Amino acid sequence: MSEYVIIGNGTAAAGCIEGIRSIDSEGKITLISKEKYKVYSRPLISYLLEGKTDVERMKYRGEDFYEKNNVSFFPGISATKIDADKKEISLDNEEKISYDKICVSTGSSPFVPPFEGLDSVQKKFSFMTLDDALSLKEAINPESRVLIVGAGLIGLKCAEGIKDLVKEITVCDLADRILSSILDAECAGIMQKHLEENGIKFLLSDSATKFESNKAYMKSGKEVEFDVLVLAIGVRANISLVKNIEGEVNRGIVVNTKMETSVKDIYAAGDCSEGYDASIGGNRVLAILPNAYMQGFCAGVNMAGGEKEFSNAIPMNSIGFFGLHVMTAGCYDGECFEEKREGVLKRFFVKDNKLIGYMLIGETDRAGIYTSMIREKVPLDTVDFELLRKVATTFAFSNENRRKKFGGVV
Amino acid sequence: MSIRYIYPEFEVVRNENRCIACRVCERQCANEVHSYNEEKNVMISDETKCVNCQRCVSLCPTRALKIVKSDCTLRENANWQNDTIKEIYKQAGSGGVLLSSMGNPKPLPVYWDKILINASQVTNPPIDPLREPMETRVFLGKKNGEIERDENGNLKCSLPPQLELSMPVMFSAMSYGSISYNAHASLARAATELGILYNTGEGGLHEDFYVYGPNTIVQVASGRFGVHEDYLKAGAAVEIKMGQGAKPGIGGHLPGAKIVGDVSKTRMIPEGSDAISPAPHHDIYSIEDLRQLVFSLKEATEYKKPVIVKVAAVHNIAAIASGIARSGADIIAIDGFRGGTGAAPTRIRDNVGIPIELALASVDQRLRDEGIRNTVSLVVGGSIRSASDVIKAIALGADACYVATAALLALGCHLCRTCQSGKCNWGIATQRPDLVKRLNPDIGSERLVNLMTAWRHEIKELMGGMGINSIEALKGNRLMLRGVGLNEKELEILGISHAGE
Amino acid sequence: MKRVYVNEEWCLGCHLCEYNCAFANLGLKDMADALKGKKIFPRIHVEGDEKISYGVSCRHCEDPMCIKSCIAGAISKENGVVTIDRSKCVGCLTCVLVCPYGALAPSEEGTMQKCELCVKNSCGEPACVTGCPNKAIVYEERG
Amino acid sequence: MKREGEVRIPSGCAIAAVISKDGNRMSGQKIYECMKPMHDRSNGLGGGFAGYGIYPEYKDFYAFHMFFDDRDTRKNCEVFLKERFEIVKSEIIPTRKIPQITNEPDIWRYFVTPLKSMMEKMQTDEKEFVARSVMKINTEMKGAFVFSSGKNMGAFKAVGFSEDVGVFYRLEEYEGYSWTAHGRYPTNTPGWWGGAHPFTLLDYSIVHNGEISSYDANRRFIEMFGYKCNLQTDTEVITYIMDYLIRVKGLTLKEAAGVIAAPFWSTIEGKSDPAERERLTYLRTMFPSLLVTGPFSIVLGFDGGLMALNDRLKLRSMVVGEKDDKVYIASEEAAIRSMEPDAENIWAPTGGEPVIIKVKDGAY
Repeated sequence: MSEYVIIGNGTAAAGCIEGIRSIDSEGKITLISKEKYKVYSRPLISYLLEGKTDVERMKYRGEDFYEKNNVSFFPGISATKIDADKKEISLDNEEKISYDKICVSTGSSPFVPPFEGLDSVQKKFSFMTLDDALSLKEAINPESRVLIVGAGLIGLKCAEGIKDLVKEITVCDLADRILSSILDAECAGIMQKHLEENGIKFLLSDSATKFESNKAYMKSGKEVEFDVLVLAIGVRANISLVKNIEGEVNRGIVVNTKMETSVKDIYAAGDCSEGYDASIGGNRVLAILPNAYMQGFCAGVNMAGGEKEFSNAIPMNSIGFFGLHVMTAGCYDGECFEEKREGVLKRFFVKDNKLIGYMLIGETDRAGIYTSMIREKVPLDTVDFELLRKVATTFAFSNENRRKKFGGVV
Repeated sequence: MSIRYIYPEFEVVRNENRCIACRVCERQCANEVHSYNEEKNVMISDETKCVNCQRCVSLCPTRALKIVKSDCTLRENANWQNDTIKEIYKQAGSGGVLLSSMGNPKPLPVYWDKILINASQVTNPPIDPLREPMETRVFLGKKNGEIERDENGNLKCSLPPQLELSMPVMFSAMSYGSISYNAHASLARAATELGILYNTGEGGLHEDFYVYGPNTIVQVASGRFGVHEDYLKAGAAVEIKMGQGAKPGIGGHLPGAKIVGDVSKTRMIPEGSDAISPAPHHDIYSIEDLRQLVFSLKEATEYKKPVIVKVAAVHNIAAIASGIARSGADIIAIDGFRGGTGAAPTRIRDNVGIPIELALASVDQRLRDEGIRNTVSLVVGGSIRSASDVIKAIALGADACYVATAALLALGCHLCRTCQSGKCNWGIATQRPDLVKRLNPDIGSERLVNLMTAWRHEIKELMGGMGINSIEALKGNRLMLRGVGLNEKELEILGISHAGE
Repeated sequence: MKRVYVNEEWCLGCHLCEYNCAFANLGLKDMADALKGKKIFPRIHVEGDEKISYGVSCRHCEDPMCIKSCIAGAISKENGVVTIDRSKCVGCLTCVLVCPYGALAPSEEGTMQKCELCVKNSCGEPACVTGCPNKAIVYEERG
Repeated sequence: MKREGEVRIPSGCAIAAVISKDGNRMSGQKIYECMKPMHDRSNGLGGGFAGYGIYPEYKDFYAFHMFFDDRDTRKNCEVFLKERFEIVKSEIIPTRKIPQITNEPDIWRYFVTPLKSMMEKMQTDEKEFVARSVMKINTEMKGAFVFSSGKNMGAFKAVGFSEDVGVFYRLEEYEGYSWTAHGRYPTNTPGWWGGAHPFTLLDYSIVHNGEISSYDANRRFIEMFGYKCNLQTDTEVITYIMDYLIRVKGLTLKEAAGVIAAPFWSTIEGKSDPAERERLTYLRTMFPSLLVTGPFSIVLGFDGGLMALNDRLKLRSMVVGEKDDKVYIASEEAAIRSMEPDAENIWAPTGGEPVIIKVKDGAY
């Protein structure tokens, strides 16, 4: 009977459990979780603050998930070391457990640069975990002025989540636009305007250089007074377990399309890993939830002796703030086709007769049709691309293709 | 408005409390009666275009629609009735022949409704079709062969060509062109499933339907559209159409607009050209010419297939039928004056020909009087509306019935009688692809099978009541019929007694 | 596993399926009462033009992207039917981002909804199927 | 009230028959005695008998049994007969005056042979000539009725209960190798002597119990071939059908039975022998209008044999029994027991299954 150990308890871990169990219903699964909670949806923490969900409903899987899948769950414990020769894992409670296969799904941690005077700030938070969110919630009140450093997804989601709970929110970022890693300037501008209309203030191309208790000194010379500080500058993949035993790492733990690391019997999945990105044809960290699940599942299948490859991962995001949604996928080089209407901007990026990326704002209905075109590399001369740019419809596909899609005998 | 204006015949009544403005009526009306007023979020109607086909009524999901007869009337006049006056207006405006379709709607006598059927009481038992076999199988064809024996004295069992039907009903001729591909598909599939036959009409046989050949009657009419050797050999029987009940004495005219795509190919005429069937067959100017055509077709089909000669019921039908019986035809089909059509001049449809009941009775008796009734089978059509009509026809002497209007009704036809417009909202009498697809042959054939199955049940019930357990014992069994409200002459022609006698 | 399939050849583009769907999932007795003057939120959508049309609803994929992608773990497959636990859904639209058929859309309340083969209402057979006037939508097993 | 022939009268009945396979002649007493236990099946409005082998001394002559309303009718008819036939003997059929039988017409019999010259003139064979002549008298001569016209056989019938009719006709004085009997229960008729059974044509006689539902279909078909159904009775039409099928079309008895009581299509399709299947299909397809439906049990008497047949659903009772060289047929077993208390092998033939009994060749 195989012994599987999964380190980390996020979405990738859940995927891994389900992947293993799709092949092997017997093998022993041990789950090492630094957090004390059963698996929950990390991206929901902003919705929790917003009141759209609660701790109970945030659970990613049912209450009996571990029992049903026969998983030994070790909450509140971290793995400190892997001994690949002895096939042993050391835990922070001094125990050691043996393994046949490991899945490292340790996720990522907030990256906090060494700001001067940061120690002087009393109420400062990251926004990654349920605990982060719960303590932030404790710290704020309707009179709070909040400064969020970082106008990325985490920072802005945080802003949306606490908007109605505080008096004032300012978001600053060194970049010249919000969501700089995802959106181009024009889209970012539209979203920024929307956020501003909803009461969020921005200080862009600017960042704190120094903190003094409740005051931030900005690069531009501005000073921002705040009661609560949220640091959402960026994240770093948690790679040390593999790096320490000389496994190949880069910005994340390097894996192939079967989620194998360079170390035998050790797999990695989720935000800590650096896997194949079909949109660029090379490896990179794709820290998005769907990816984490699919990588985890793929790792699980392979760990249990199955055969599975996950080779069509692409970056994609659905981001909404205060009712305005942006969807993006793939990459943005190649020829750009644009559709623009009042409140709607769509950009499609085309290369070699294929759709390789898009960015939609204002109208995101049925965007999955575009996503699938990127993933399936559908040749554009087989579809009515002109129609597709206007509206996402399967009608743009050839009859034959459509028939296949809808069940053979359309 | 002007002198040309005629108030619409129908009114669209929309229950505003129920209308949810889903626009189904708008999408379904090829006549463009309904439209949507976006500003007010309401549906509006243009009644001048309504033909009362009831498509919108049937599809409205909230039962918000009904079509009623307009109550805008001219002053009542028993002689100059509304319709008569409006026809005058139309002709005064157009100078043209009035066209109409489907069967004669005039209140002329329907003899079926004045004939009643017998049932057994006491002296002989009714038979329960649920418990006992009840046979409806019919063979059509000549039955006058001599009994021959081989050298051992055994019967030589060779019969002239016969058509076997599981019940004495067939779908009568409707051409591909006058009705749609899907209507034909429905008829062909249903006929095959039922073990009966359908009839190509004179539009030829679409290549997709050759597989249904054993259940197909291929027609040869005066236009000879789509007739070629393979066509003749494809069917189970060949029918020579001399006339049609709805328009005796005239030919047919399918406008070029309907001769598109496969219709043109199947008819073997150029796209867009009018398909004109002459009034006579130009190779048949007398009975001896008919005999030649009958035998030409028998030659072409190697004497393996029965030849049917179809005529309209006209005044001297008995003599005509006798002539046909002696022409070598295996089956005579007689079409009464209430038979349907895709288009006919109104005056002809409504005034020419005679009722099928009288034609049948006199033909059957005439052939018996001449001792040749068994040399030919008799099929009658022209508004056979129900199982009891079938029973009455058989008892009067028919071997089988042709039905078409009833079949079309099963396919969705609501008898709006505007086939000639080509905009049939039910996908039947149209060639417009968006309308044709409204008739899914899966549904169409199922409904036809249902209808005929129901009729067969009813036929069996009625037969069982009479103590008859095989349809052949009903054929010509006029003692099973009584007339009500008929005069001596009518009873004499029908060969039946009055009820109570 | 029986699923809803659309036969393009027979779809009339009448959009009745959309109304039948919207009505079925409202749980009301009378359609006029239920839909009069309201915008409908059906779980099936008719696509196409004047000539060709067809309804699109959830295919209940073998390997559903929506389940894998749902950030809330709100989508699952029960007895072959992909269903949404709408109490867990936060309306992030990630499922819209990934569904290759465009079969998911927000409900009136903003949480996502999709065809669940009428298993949660009282229709028995899916309402789009029973209400289709031309058997263009069928509920059947296909290989 | 309309007389028989002007209106169709449905009726229920009793039938009985006996035959000696060895050709032994039996007195007619047994056959009328046997009708007594079936008294309730008749109502006194008709009874009759047919005996075969009863006129051995005139066996080469057609024996015409005739009813005449009066003397003038008879004289006229005799003129007609003499034009067509040589009459070798004419006499009143002897009867016994009994109170149960009244209102009798003049009852005569003629032993005749057709005039060759007339047959040649009409281009017919002998039997066809006789049949047409009988049809002509019965159709055209009011008040004259030929009720028996075969060779070496004769029918005897009257209005009354059959057992009384037997006494009336002194049947104990006749001896035949086979006898059939009939007691009638017409539902609505004043009763007419000619309407009683058996109905005969040439040497075919039929006794029948039933009311066939196919009557008018059969009648209108058979009338195409020169038959005239004057009496509008089932017996008459069945007799003509049998004559047509056997004499005119040349079918065997069994084949004829396969036409009038044709097996159901499902039965035909179930036959394992393909030749049998083909034969039955052929007969049904060729003569659909001669299928007889509705209840009937009939005994067909013919020269040298009997055939008993039920409708294919067996809607009327009929049993058969045997003893030594004799075969008995009756509506009820009681009648058979009356003729032969020790009858064996009593069985009820199934619907549509003909029971054909023939006297050994040369034994009559």
